[in-house]
Amino acid sequence: MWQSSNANPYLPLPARVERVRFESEDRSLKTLWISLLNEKDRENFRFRPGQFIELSVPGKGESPFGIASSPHEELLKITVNKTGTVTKAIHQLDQGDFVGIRGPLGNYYPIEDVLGANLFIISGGFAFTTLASFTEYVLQDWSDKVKEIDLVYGARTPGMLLYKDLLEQWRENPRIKVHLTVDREFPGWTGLVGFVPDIVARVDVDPVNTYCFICGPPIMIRLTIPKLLEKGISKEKIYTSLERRMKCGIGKCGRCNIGPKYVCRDGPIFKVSELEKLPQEY
Amino acid sequence: MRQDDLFLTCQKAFQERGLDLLLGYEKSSSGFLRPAVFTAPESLERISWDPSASLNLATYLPRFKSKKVGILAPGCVSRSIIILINEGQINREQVTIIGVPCRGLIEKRKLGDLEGVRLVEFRDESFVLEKENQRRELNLEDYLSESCLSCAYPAPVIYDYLIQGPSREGSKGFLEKRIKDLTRLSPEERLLYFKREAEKCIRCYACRQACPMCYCESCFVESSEPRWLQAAPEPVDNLIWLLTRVYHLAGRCVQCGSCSRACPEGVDLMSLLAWANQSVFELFQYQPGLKIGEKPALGEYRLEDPDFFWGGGQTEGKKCCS
Amino acid sequence: MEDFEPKIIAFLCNWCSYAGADLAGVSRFQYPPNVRIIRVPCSGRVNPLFVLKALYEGADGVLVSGCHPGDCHYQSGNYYARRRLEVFKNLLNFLGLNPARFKMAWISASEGAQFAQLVREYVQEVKDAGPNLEFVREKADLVRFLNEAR
Amino acid sequence: MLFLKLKRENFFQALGEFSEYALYVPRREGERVLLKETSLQDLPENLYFERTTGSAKEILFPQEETLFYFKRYEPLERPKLEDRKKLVLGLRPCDAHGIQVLEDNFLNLEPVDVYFKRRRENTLLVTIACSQFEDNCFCDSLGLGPDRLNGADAIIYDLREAVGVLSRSAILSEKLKGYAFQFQEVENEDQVEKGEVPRRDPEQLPILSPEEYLALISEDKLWEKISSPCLGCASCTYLCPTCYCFDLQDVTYGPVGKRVRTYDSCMFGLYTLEASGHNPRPTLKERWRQRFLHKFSYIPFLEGILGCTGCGRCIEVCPAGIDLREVIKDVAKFKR
Repeated sequence: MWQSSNANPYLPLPARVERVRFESEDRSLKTLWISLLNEKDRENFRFRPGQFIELSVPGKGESPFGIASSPHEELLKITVNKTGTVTKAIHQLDQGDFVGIRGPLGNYYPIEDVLGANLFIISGGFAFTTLASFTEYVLQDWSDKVKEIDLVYGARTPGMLLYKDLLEQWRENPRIKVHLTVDREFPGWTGLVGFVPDIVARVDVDPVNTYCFICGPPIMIRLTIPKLLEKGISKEKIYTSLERRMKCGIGKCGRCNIGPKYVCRDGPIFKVSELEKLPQEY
Repeated sequence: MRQDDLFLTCQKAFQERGLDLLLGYEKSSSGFLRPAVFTAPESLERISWDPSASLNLATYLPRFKSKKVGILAPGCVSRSIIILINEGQINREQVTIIGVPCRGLIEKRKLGDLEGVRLVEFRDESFVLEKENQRRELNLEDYLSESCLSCAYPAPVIYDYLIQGPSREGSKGFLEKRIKDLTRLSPEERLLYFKREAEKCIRCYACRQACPMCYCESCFVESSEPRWLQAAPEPVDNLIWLLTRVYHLAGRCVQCGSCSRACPEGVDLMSLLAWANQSVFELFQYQPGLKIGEKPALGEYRLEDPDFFWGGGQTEGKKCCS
Repeated sequence: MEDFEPKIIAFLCNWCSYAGADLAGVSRFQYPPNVRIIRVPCSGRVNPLFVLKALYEGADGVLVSGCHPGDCHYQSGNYYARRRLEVFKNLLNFLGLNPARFKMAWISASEGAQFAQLVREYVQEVKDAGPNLEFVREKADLVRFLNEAR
Repeated sequence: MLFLKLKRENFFQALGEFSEYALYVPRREGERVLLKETSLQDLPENLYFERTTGSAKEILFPQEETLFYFKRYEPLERPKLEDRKKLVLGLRPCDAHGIQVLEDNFLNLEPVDVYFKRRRENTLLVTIACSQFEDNCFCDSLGLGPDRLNGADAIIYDLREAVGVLSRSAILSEKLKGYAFQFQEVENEDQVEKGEVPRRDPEQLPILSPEEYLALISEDKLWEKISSPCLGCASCTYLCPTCYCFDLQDVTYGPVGKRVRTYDSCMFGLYTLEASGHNPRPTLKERWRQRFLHKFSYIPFLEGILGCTGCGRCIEVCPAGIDLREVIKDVAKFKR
């Protein structure tokens, strides 16, 4: 899963910011499109939706971000929430600035294991990055090999919804049923209102032949899983992508583990049945 | 001090005050004491107190903010409790102080090559160690911590219960002499001395965690915005780490020596701390942890404080040492 | 070492010393340009870590100046600063740091001439003390890499 | 593996063959014992060296290490690799066991850590079988021994007038052969003459299986009791031979900078604090659980060997006097 063109796993690949865009009106979320400078690196950089990269801002540090663009797109798209030293530096980056990329890291949503089934994609807040990539990827390459596709995506306010352009396209696409929600009533909002776990409970899916993919804040994951189990969906069929503080991203620095599993190397995507045996740390 | 005196008093305190827990010491497998949290009167028969205790128990108090806590307290620990009360970390009713007599605490590092020893017992002026079943009796005074050799308040300054027993009488001395020797050196030699001490530091922060006065939620050394120091143990970074922590303790440190005994690398912390306290005393006639209701030295001011600023009253920057 | 031009960082309190420095400029008092001024709301705002960080990053001298005791815009800021910085100054002296590395002063808004005098004196004092090599961060490898990269 | 026997003086002569290697041995400096570069003449005749205060991991995994330099606003520059050859003499079998745990993490599990690899290739680790037990050490109670080769390149046994060397490094075997009066290939290190190795019949510590330990993961009361005196400093982890957790930080000077790797500790609060403010291990009991299980469950899971070497350093330095041997017993007692 890990391929990097050079032998030193800590040395980032030189890259450049090509385009930037603010996702939310309060400008706390910013999307960047990044291109790898070296031709050779671009060839070797094959990723699958669900994987992440470590983005280096030279002089400030490094942070992990899920890849939001689908594998077919030419540029790597990531979305960054401004919270600390590195993310503030990233928010100041503009077109033409140099950064470093390490990756692709971690495992990915196993589309091969869910062929011929319904997909139930559930996400919340700004953790929608990898699932957006996965949804686009499924619609482009696998839409004839899977049955129904349901997407539930919620955020605190309409302004906080990511990738509004993609959401528009998917709403017109018959192959996918999009359920957008916001936590509370909001003027001018016509979609659903309510927390993601409650919306998930109301969406009826065939419990036997449906695989679920969840990615969101820990609290949302913890509340959504019981709702799915109540629907009769087995733990084997629920994949969740977990978040952890990470440094090396390659399972060496010992920090992002849940039990013996490292979220950066053995994850970030786990089956809920796998997580059962591990501490309820998330 | 008799063992059953300690046990009975603690049990009485537990029942009379309805304590949730009592902070004390218990014997470890090597015979040396270690801190222990006693949560039930029955477990109190393991409680003990002797000069092999090393940690200042007051460092645990901020953890039990909502609980009724008992604590064994020689002079230095009782003063630490007073400061914690004055600085609003704990309130007086919540803490039950069991005063214990103190003969000074051993500096385990001074045992040096007597490693792999078992501590057998304490006598009035000495203590007995055993290694591969041959016993040696050592004079207590030669193995005491530097801070205990210059401790002015061995008896508890404040207590709810008091246990009688032999105790050191207050003695100025060791650290004052150490400071005098250091001030005789030239500034360059002194800086070299402290730089060499700082080079030993591995930034494990045991000194900070062992100090009751270091209770900050997030310490300046962990700040990333701004980042004051590197995480790497470079000599100057370590020096700034030691210096700033000592500065934060100026007028708040009771010189219990808990930090110096906790340091795995034996860095000389006491000289800087003793100097900071002496500075505060000479400038503002202030000694920490003696009276409840007192403000910290650098937390208040007097109009007639000494003034060594350029363009101020007295000469610029009179120094307690050149 | 005459050709050594020291870098001095000055933390001036906004209400008095900064105004004093401004007055020195307006009244054309000549003083050496080695001082980089940082305006702080009050001398009480100066955290000793500012001084250590300035020296750590390569400053040769740090000056902190505030309102004379009694003139503080916030009543007690400079009184706290006086105690705090005096204990800190003694700690630096005990550590063995050259006293020229850190200086404390009171300059009121009307003391333009005194400010120029203070800066002249202090710059000379730091020049005599020489560059700060004893309390500066370890960066030899980065300097070498910078020269190579050029 | 080759087992050689040399006369004592021949052994010291043989060391002359390693002139291109810098010789490091444990030396006491005030209250601490550090690995210091030294010369052949200063080696003690009886080849006795004290246990180092810090663990021997420093020689391969230093507390501060520059990974690479970069120039801001321009693509990144070349990494900096350590090229100095070192011969480290006088470590102990428990240090070698620690090195083995580090090797598994940095070398044997993909991707390979090139910095550790370069240093390991340039270093010859020659341990000496313990002649006496140190303060608080308990490797024999873990089923390990004061005479095992573990991760070292060679181990030396004191055969009174002669010196026995069990070597699994081609370079060492080649160079020492010329000075040995007897040597033979051996398969198993127990067939080798080891001289009198100190024995004591310690009470074996109850070590459970990784699965049994993992099953205790949600027993908060157990971890609460064990971690209650803990202060949350990192002296145990920084001195532990098998702790390899690290942090990455950038250090800049104007337009240039470098990325530095330093030690980090799971006992610190920042270690797992997430940007959202959520901390999966908020208090000391979770951190103690992580430190204990990483050594007794996760490392055995991932690397098949025990994550604790029994060197006793954490017992010696703990300001709260927590004794790992008693924690091991408490955990086993709790299980029953």
